[in-house]
Amino acid sequence: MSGLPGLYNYWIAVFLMMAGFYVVISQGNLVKKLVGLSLFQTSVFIFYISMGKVADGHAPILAEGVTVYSNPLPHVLILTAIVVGVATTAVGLALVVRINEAYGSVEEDEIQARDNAADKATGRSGGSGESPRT
Amino acid sequence: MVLLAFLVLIALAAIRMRDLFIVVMLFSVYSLMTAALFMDLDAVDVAFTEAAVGAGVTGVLMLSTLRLTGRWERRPSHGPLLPLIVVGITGAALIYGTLDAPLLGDPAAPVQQHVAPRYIEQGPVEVGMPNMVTAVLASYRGFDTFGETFVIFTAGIAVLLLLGIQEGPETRPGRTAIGDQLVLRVVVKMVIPLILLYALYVQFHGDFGAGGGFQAGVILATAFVLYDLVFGEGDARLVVPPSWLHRLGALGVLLYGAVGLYALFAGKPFLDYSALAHDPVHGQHLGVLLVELGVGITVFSIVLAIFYALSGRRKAS
Amino acid sequence: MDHLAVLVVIVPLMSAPVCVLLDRSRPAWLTSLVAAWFSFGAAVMLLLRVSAEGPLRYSLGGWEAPWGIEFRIDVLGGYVLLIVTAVAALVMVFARHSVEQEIPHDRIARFYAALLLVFAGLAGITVTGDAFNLFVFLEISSLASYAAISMGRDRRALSASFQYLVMGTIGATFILIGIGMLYMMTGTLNMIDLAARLPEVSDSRTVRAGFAFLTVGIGLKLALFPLHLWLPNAYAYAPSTVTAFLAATATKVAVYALLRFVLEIFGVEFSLHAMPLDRILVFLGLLGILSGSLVAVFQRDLKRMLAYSSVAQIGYMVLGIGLASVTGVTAAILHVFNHALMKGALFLALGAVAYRVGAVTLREFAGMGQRLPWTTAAIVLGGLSLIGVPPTAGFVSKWYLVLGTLEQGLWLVAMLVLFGSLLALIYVWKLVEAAYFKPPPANAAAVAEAPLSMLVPVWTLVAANIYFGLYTDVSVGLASRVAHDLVGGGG
Amino acid sequence: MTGELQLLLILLVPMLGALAVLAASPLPNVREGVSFVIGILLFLLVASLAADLSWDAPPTLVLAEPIQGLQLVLTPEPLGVLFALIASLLWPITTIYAMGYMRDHHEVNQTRFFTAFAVSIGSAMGIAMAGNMLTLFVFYEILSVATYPLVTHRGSVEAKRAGRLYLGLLMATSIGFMLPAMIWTWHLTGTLTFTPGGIFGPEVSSGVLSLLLLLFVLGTGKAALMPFHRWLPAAMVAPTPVSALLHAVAVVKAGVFTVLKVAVYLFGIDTLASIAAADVLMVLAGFTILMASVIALRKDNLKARLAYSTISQLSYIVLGAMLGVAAGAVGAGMHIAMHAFGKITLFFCAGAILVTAHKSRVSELNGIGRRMPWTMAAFAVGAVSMIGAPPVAGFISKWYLLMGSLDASHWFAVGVIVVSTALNTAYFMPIVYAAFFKPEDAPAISGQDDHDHPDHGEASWPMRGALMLTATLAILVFFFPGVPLALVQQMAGL
Repeated sequence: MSGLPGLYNYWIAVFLMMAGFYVVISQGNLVKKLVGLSLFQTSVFIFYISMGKVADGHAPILAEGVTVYSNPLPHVLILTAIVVGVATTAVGLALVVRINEAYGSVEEDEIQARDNAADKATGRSGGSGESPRT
Repeated sequence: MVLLAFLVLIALAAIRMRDLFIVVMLFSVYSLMTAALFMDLDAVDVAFTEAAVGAGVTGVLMLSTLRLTGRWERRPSHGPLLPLIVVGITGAALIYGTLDAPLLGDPAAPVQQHVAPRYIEQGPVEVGMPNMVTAVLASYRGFDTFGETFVIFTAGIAVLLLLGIQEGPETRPGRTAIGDQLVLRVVVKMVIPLILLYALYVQFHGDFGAGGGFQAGVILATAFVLYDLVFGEGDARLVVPPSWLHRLGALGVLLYGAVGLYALFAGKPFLDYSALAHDPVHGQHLGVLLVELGVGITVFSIVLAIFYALSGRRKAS
Repeated sequence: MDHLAVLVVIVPLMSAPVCVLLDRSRPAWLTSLVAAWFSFGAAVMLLLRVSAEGPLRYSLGGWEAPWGIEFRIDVLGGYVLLIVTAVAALVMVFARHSVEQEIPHDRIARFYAALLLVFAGLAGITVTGDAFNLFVFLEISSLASYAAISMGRDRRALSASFQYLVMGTIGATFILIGIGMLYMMTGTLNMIDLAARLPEVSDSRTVRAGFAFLTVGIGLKLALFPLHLWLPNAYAYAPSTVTAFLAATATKVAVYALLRFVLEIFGVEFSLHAMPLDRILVFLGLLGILSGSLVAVFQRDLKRMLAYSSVAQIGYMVLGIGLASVTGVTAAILHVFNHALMKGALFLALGAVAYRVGAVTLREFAGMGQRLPWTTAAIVLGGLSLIGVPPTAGFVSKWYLVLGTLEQGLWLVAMLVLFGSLLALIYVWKLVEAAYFKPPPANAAAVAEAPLSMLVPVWTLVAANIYFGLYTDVSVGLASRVAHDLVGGGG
Repeated sequence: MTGELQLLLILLVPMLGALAVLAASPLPNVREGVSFVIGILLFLLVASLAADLSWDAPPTLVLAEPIQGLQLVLTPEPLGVLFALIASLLWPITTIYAMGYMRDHHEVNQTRFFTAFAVSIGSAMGIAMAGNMLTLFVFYEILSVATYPLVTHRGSVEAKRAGRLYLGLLMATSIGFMLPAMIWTWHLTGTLTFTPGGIFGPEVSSGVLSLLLLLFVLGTGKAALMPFHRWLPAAMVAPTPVSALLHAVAVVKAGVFTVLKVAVYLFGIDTLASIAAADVLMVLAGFTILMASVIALRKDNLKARLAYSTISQLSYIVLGAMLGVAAGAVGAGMHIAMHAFGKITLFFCAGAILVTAHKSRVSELNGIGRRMPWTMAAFAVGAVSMIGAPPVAGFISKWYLLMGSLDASHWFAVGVIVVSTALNTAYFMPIVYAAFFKPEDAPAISGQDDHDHPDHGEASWPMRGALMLTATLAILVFFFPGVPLALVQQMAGL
């Protein structure tokens, strides 16, 4: 990879990020949204790790005869970020399971429709001028 | 190059697919390839973790959820125009931002200049371990890792708040998720001890090679997940009861914190491992070992607890 | 003494696993209470110290910055930390009865753990001096708050929490991208170091993009109009304690992050002059004020009403920052403080009503003046502060904000700010009329006044609203000091 | 007793009194006794403050500092002392009256009533003694909020609507106009302290001054200048003692007091003469005087007629303040005092008639003077005062106003005063005439009122005593105007 033109990695990472981001904001299925979110985050990791690469470097583990190491700091940051990512996904999935039990659906617009119907039934309409969407 | 192209293809396929099972599988492959990419970029620890977490844990958790929520996605009712605009603007901003970025691999980039050299040059001496990633992770930026452990712990608390802790009526010993397959059972039976051993190796070898508490915890949890999948719900729970897992997780973070507090009571800053022994480097070593253990315990128990919580839930009628 | 800097965060953070281990509701509550009050005490001492002796730096792990992570508490951080800890301390007093009623019994201990994690995460954000560490704390508090919000009894708490999770994670990822770009250009993550090294490279597209991503990411967490869509439902359906705590602290901490990054790390020169953020913030702030207030007027669910009002109040703060002057920033920081007092009081009081009556829509609120006289009176006083009637804290905020706009000759903005106040008068008064002019619903059971453990925190905050409307040495004094430090005398 | 302590007590006595009233809630006699005693005590305090005062070095009491460099401070000055004297004198009298009225009229929530009453007076004291505009504003807003439960006392739909209008207009004008004017002034001059001669230096352009003056005066919704007058007639749904309080003692007086304070102590009489907006406001005031009088003429409801009369009378004060000559300010200041005595008498009478005879319309009052001679005699005194004829209080202030208008050669103002005097006569004198000289109507058509009292006599003693007392005072100040006149002339620097 190291011989490639300088910004190529970043651009692909950007493209992947946006693919994930697109899934998050365009898809109505909550599970798919979470997949998108993970995709988005994973691509940000690529962006970070690319930053730490040094040409002709080696993995930052002390070894005989190696003088050029890649930067360990982005690696550490991304280890943390991976954990954050999986943690978020887990919480999101638990929420999806509960939403599915409460609404019988994991599609955003169906949930919205059921809330609105419930509002009408109880007359508890908040009368909100806007429809929340993610 | 090839890897990146594959990644793009997978991402595009994931957008198109309506079968969520395939989407999740694609995501796992995506993670695996990302891990390979990370190897290529010299980030072995990250690659290890991404493979274990992205391809393993995340995938399993997503599949467990799909079991409950259904496999097919409905076609979205609203058009893709607005999201495309948002994504377009964001992407353009990102590309714009990279235009002045240092080129990939440039050793003169600021990232390689300011802070990093000390980690590389002094790390092995000051902290006393060859794996600089572990040194930075557990010592220089040990507090981030402390926070990271809490993130995992928080996720566990969150999932258990949402789904509760199931044991008893919800568990059905003997029923397996995959079905009764003899070959699989035999193979798994042979593999599990190896996995457990490997987990221990990764746990305690993080100073020298890739690995550490986080990876070890995930691997250990994977062993139980595998057992659970193949030998049926219930059996695995007899080995490690769900109601103990979150407590174990709490103990893990407390172990980490206790190391920090010990330093505090010794009059040093929080998490200053040099307070643990007379010789500062020796103290560092001991400290890293202990906190990695704490991380491992927490990660293992929380990942497993989350898996139990998701997989033990009965499908809504 | 130095160690307080870390203990203020560590104690609530580590109390969370202790709560989980205890696994009983009463001991968990007690642990949370002690932890919160400890942090509050520590925050007071820290603020006294940093305001007398200057910023306090604490190297975690003994590694000096920028190699290690440091906590760095200055007056701005100490001030926001004080708000967070004070609210936490009061909310924990309030929580005991409310939580016992609203949360399933076997989950109370974990609920307190989540609450403590939200709290510790927010406190951590205010003290850390490391950009990435800030992200970690942000995630701790966010994840815990998703869980805490989802514990509301209405099923909409779940979808609201999910919505918040998605938008919050997008925000956090944007922040991560932003931090990454800054790191890319400077090679450091330490805030002071960043502030020192950024000017050299600030004329680059990468820094500009990083700035944009950080601002948008924080804007999402801040519920800055039009990124506020997650907030109303999250606040409306979360358990009472959670709403009160989050409303009084979470967005405040986001304002803190905005101030820290925009004004200190990037610097006024770059953020508000080289980049057009000042005008953008004024514009979005105004839109937030007007739209939030207008929508609030039409709400029947009182928690939703106040949630939309929060969107408006965030607009006031952002507007103040956008003015880019000492007075404007003073107003913003002051309003962070005062808004915590008023929204804390109001949401806690609503929680007390919910505790006695169940739901808090305008319909249930009819005749509340007779049914729960003390609680209702607290709501009225909190509402007056929200409107900005003197001598309440809200008035002082408005004063400085309008002064800030008039200093720059922004007449129209000043008038719109005051128009927002009048909209607040309308929605607060809807509530007052329901409470005092409508008879209680025919089937309403006789209820006793809320228990003392609820009334005391509510009235403490109400009293604070009046005290800080009269004696502002501390609130305005510190705010203007911080504003001078951030913007400089010239601005 | 030092002046500072006196000031503090003047503020604290009514406020603590409110608490005492609240505490004495179960014992109506004690509660009202407390109200009355506090009223007397307050008057004595204000009187002793006025007696001890030296204008060169007035005592100053700093209460708080909500804005850095800008304090809540009490400093007595002549006009404020006059306002405080009148309000504290009329309060105990109103309390006596209210005791009779509230009991005879079987009003509910009397504790809330007397508590809010005491807080209102406390706020009025704060307004009177305010040493700067911020202090005045703070107490002005407290007064708005504290009187809200009084206006909406009945709790009916109508009361709620009136309350909305009341608070909405007062808050909208004060937050929308007065507050920005104040903040702008603070920005321009760095002070809001009431200073004889004004605080604006020559560097502030007259255009800005014009705008500020408009904002300040229109922002004073309590002055009921058209088009912000609607709250006053709407607030008539409140019990009569409240109307008396609103019209004579605290609220509207606080409004015109604010206008006069702003004119004299923020702008300065001389500066005012050069501001274009003063003329605009004067025309507006003149329009309000005439318009309100015309409307009053057409109102059959007695209280509504009185309300429009008040609107018209208030604008005399605004008119006087805007003339930009010392005599005008004197007239305005005097009118604050003089109008109070007359108008409170009129309201007391209206309330007495309502409670005793259950009549609220002008057209029902034929011959009532024979059944209620004392009440209607007092009414006549009040009416003469409104018209501005001797030997009643109103004459004095109208005299000074006319002198001021002539001084300034403001023929418009002169004309307005003359025409309005005619109008006043036209809507008050027929009532007096009908009460005494027209034969009583046959008992009202049955079913119109549940409790028709064909055989009613005079009002009960507390009401009768109060209204006669105020009528007597209205006549007395005509003959002995020394104290108010001295105070007002001190203010105007004469």
